[in-house]
Amino acid sequence: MYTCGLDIGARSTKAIVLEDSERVAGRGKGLTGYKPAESAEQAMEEALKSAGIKKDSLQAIASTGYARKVITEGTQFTTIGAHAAGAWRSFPGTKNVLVVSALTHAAIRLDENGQVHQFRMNDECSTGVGRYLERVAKTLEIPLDEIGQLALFSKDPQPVPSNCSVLAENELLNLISREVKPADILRGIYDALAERLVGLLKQVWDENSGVTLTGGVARNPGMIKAIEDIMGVNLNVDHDAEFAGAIGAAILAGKTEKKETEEVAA
Amino acid sequence: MLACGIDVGSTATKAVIIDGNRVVQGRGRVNSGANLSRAARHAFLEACREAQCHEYDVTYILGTGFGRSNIPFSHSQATGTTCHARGAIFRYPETRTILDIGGQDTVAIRINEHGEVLDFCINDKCDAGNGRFIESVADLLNLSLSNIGELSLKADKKLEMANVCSVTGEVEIINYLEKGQDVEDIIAGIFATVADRASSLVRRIGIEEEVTLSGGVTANRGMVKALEEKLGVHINCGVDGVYIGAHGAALIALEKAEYTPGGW
Amino acid sequence: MHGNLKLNSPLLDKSRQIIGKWYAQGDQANGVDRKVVYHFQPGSIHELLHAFGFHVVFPEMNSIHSAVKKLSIEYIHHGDTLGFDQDICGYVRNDMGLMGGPAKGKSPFGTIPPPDLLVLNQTGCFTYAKWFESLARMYGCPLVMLDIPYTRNEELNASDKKYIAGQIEDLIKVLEEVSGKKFDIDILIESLGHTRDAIDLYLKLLDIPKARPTPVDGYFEITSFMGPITVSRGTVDCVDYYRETIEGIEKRASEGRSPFGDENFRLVFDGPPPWPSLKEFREMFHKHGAVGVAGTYSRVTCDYEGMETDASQPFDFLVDLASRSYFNWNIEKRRNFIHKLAKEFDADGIVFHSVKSCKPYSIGMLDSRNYFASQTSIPVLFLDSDIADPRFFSNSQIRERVDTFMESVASRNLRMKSTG
Amino acid sequence: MSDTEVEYYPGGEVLPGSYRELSSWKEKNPGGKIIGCYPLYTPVELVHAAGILPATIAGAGQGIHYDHSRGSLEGFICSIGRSTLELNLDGALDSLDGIVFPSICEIARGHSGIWARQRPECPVFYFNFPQNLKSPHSREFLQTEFIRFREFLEEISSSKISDESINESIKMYNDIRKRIEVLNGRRCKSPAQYSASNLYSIRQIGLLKTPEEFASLLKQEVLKPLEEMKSEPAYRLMMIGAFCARPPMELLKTIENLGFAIVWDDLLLGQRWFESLIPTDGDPIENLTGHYLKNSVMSSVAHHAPDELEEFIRTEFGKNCADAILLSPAKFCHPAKADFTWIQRICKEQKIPYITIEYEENMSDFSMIESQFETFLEAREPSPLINSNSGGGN
Repeated sequence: MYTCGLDIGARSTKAIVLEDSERVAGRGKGLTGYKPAESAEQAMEEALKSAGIKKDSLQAIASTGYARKVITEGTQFTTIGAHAAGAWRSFPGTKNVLVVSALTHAAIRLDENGQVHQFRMNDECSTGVGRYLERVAKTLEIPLDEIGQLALFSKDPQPVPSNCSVLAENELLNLISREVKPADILRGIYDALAERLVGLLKQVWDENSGVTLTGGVARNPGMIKAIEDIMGVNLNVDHDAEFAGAIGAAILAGKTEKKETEEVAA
Repeated sequence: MLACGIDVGSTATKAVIIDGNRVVQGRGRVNSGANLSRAARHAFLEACREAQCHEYDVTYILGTGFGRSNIPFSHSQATGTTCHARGAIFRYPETRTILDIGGQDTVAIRINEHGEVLDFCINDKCDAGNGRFIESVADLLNLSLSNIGELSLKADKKLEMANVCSVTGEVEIINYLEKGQDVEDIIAGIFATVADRASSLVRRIGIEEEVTLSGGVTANRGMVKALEEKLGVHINCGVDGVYIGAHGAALIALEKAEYTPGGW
Repeated sequence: MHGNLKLNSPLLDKSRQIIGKWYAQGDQANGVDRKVVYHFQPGSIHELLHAFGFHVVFPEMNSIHSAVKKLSIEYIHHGDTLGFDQDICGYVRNDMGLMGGPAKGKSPFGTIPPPDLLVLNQTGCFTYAKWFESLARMYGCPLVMLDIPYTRNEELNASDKKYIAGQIEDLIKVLEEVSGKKFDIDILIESLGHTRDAIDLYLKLLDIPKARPTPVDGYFEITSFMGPITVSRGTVDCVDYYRETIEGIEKRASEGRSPFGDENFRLVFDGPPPWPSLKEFREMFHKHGAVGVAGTYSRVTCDYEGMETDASQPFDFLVDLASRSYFNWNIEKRRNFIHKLAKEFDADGIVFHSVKSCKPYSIGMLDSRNYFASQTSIPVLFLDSDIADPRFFSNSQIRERVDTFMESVASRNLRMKSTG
Repeated sequence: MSDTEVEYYPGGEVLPGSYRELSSWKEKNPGGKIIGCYPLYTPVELVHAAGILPATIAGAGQGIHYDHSRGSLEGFICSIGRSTLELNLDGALDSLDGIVFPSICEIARGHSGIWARQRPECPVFYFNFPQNLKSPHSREFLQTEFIRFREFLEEISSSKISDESINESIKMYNDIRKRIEVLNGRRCKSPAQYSASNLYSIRQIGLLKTPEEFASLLKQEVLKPLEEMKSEPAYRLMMIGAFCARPPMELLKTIENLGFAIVWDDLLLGQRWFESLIPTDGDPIENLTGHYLKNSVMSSVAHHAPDELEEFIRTEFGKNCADAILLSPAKFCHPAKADFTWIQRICKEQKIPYITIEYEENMSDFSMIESQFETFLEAREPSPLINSNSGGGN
């Protein structure tokens, strides 16, 4: 059985084709831009192509993410529900999930069945972690996928203490004008972001269980290291962490489909 | 004699070289990036190239903008506000109000007929980053910066942002997109919002005509139109408005060079 | 180059000693030998609490010291974890994080003993009530309120004063109960005698910057001389401290050296200092040769100016002490006062420092700024950051504003000189 | 006063244009005076008794831009503070002959000073309600405040206010509060037929109308038959925190459309500040004073002993058969937020599910909020992943 999960985020749109609610058969990704429906269509096509199947082989489609409502097909799930399901698939038994995306972040506490037990979303004034990192990369003139790595080389991290991305950008400019090394700036930025995220997580977390990181920022080594340093534990990060929402949606789509089939059969 | 002003802004670094008759001889503009002294040097050399002069021909160099202390080869510095005032009054002798929409800050400046700063107002902390907000929105919508100004002119309506904050403003944009709103209307709304913030700063110091706009947004027709609508007055605005600060700095540099016996 | 003000002067060491002694008393007070009362600084009447032998803790002081020692962010994070929203005053989040977080009141600058009683003198700030309600929940200790009405007109009216006096009477009963001691008015009167002496000296200190050039910075330096009158008013130590401080400053003046090099600009400050970034903030002004000559913050505990009561009428004196905090004043009274300071201290400009945490202090500042900009010829500068949360101090932004302001004041002064 | 048909505002919301009604009221009532009342409770009884129309300044809802006010208010000020100044500077409140700010928070208080400078011709009264409700001395103090306010009003109306007329006004407002209580009860009992948003829109009409008109409107509403039964709500919410600035109607509708019913709220709390009736005989000032000290509703703007809050949450939650608590402070409303730290803790202890949202008067983006409620539903309803019930919430 194939199902497709679409995660239409503020920044990028991800599509996953899942085989039997478990194996990732195909992936697709692109910027959301100002035509989210078209971007979703393209991402899905890419995922179908890489899975080597046609759209009519899909049993179910589900969408999640910020702009999920532009998708009229299939079912819809909230970002938190989808990420929880995606995280649970990669790390069964994980109780704590931290979702870090372009505009929002959230801490989720799961119960022993992988069900959302509690969650906290970012407050308004700390919106935009991923977007902020993008702008940092741009200002520093370093490719986005390299800043995380670069931060690991910091010898003298410079604090960039701010909850707010606007103020943090000003602080960034201040550090640039003080001619601080980019690696040290970046490490400082990751430390500040990590504090923000861990603060949110601690409001809901189960300290006896591991923490799973998902979302667009999840694969960023600088981010992972900074959180790990504060928490003193290793994070669960799947190589598909960025696709966790789409994977979760695909899983949930499969379950809904299954249930409906059962209902019809009954 | 040649004098140069270098304006190291948060987004772009600009340089203007003038001669002893205050005529612009060369201009340079580069991205500021992460190395401000390099940016300053590049902008300066670009201006020298255009002026067809050797860098040693420039008698006096004055730095301005937020990175003004990062220009190791400058002779002195002045803040952006002072330089904008000088640059604006030189270009538009009747101007009394200047609005500088920069990357980091928006500043409204009231000046007298000599170009001296009488009062100024800078945006609230929470209102920060107007210039960069526009840039960031273009990026989010996957559009080029030069496109969005023109696009906004095609709008049927303006979807203004309720949010003060430019970061949460992006959340609102996504929400509009999800509801299927036209991108033109969204952009027009963003310009109206930025114009709204800027005009409230101008009102705080009191609008006195003529009003001059400076900064990178001068090249953005949609933004200029939105500002004129909000302020209800004509705005002096040239496409090279981004150089006003550097130009003002060059004018001050020339004075300093003239007043300092035997050069600097 | 302008002279760098050395804040490690002997004058400050003495202030540190007094504060250190006060923290040490806190360390010793264990709730059995010596009971602990929490109380707020603005409108503090700690002389009355001392008369019952209480050790008095000022929770804002915890937060100020955390900020100055660069610890606030750590405590604020703990406060966040306890669920205090970031729109709540940073002092509260810091203090809650310090007291209710893993530190449990133990900090590098001293151990804060838990309270036996909370005397909530609510003057000017509504958050104070919430702060003490939170502490009362945390420690399960009694809370007694002393509600100070707002200064709606020029002065409090008779009914306001009667209300305060009545509550003080009731407070005495509670204090007797909790301390197990009878109220001894003689102890109070003696202590209030020292208070009066300290006040007179303090007022003299505030006036010194009227001199041109001033031998003391009336904002940055005097702010750091405020500790003793805040925590140890009513003691001989406090009186001695101000006597010695004034002598020290007079000596500085007689030696003809100004700690600031050229005194290019004289500024009046409204608002509390940004504690976590105090030094950076100060240097932004001093590098221009701009000195503070007066500030409203030195009147935040109480505006002693023109206060006529003394130890001979102890209760009237207490009512005055309780009700004359600057930030319990209406906006017009504040505006007039700032104007008066600007004139009396011959200021070149007014700096408004608005802080997100302290709404009672900051609201109206922007409006007052507009008033001065439009109705007077005094240059004004508006800055915003915070008193506790370092994340709200945007260094580059503030520096840019200060530089611009000083440049425009300089050109204005030049213009005024040339036109006579 | 006869019962008259009262027109609804379009959409049942007070918007910037609604304040124009005040000018037309003045045209119809030559010589009539209007006093603006900042939320929450101000002694409207005295205003009405003075023959003056008490108009609640209840913000401007969605669609207002803070063009003029931004330059006068710092960044951390809540939306009701901003919109009030905006309306004032924009001329929407020109018909006011005076304004009264009650002592609810620093913003209201500071605003009284800003108003005094911006509108010198429109006198301001800052009503200093005591915070120390338990003190025996607060009675005399509050009584003096009432007397001062009476004098302030007498100055504006240029006539004396008699005790009898105050007692008559108290009766009028008792009546209004009683009817609101009835409607609240109806909403709690059958939220599927009588929604919170419906009630909210009716009560907003009362903000700018004469009490006579409002009372008669409420009477009509009480007599109205219940709507047809919609499907039963999935969850019954107790909504706490929106007591001052008005959340947009769309916020309530968004929540209701997702299958939630708001069975208790503190919206427009000033309108129902007293849950019991104020005595209508004897010295009205004494009665008002006594009633304020003893029978004011629980709110974040007054000091309460710590256990009173716990008690209040527990009782109301049980009494209204609520399933969850919706904590909805206005952005920057620190009195509400400070209490919420503890309400959240109570919820955790009592295993009461809760959701926290933040609103502003002129917000237009409800997607974040919607998403929270959807997640709340997903986590509880028998959806694919989920099969057991759980406590907690956001």
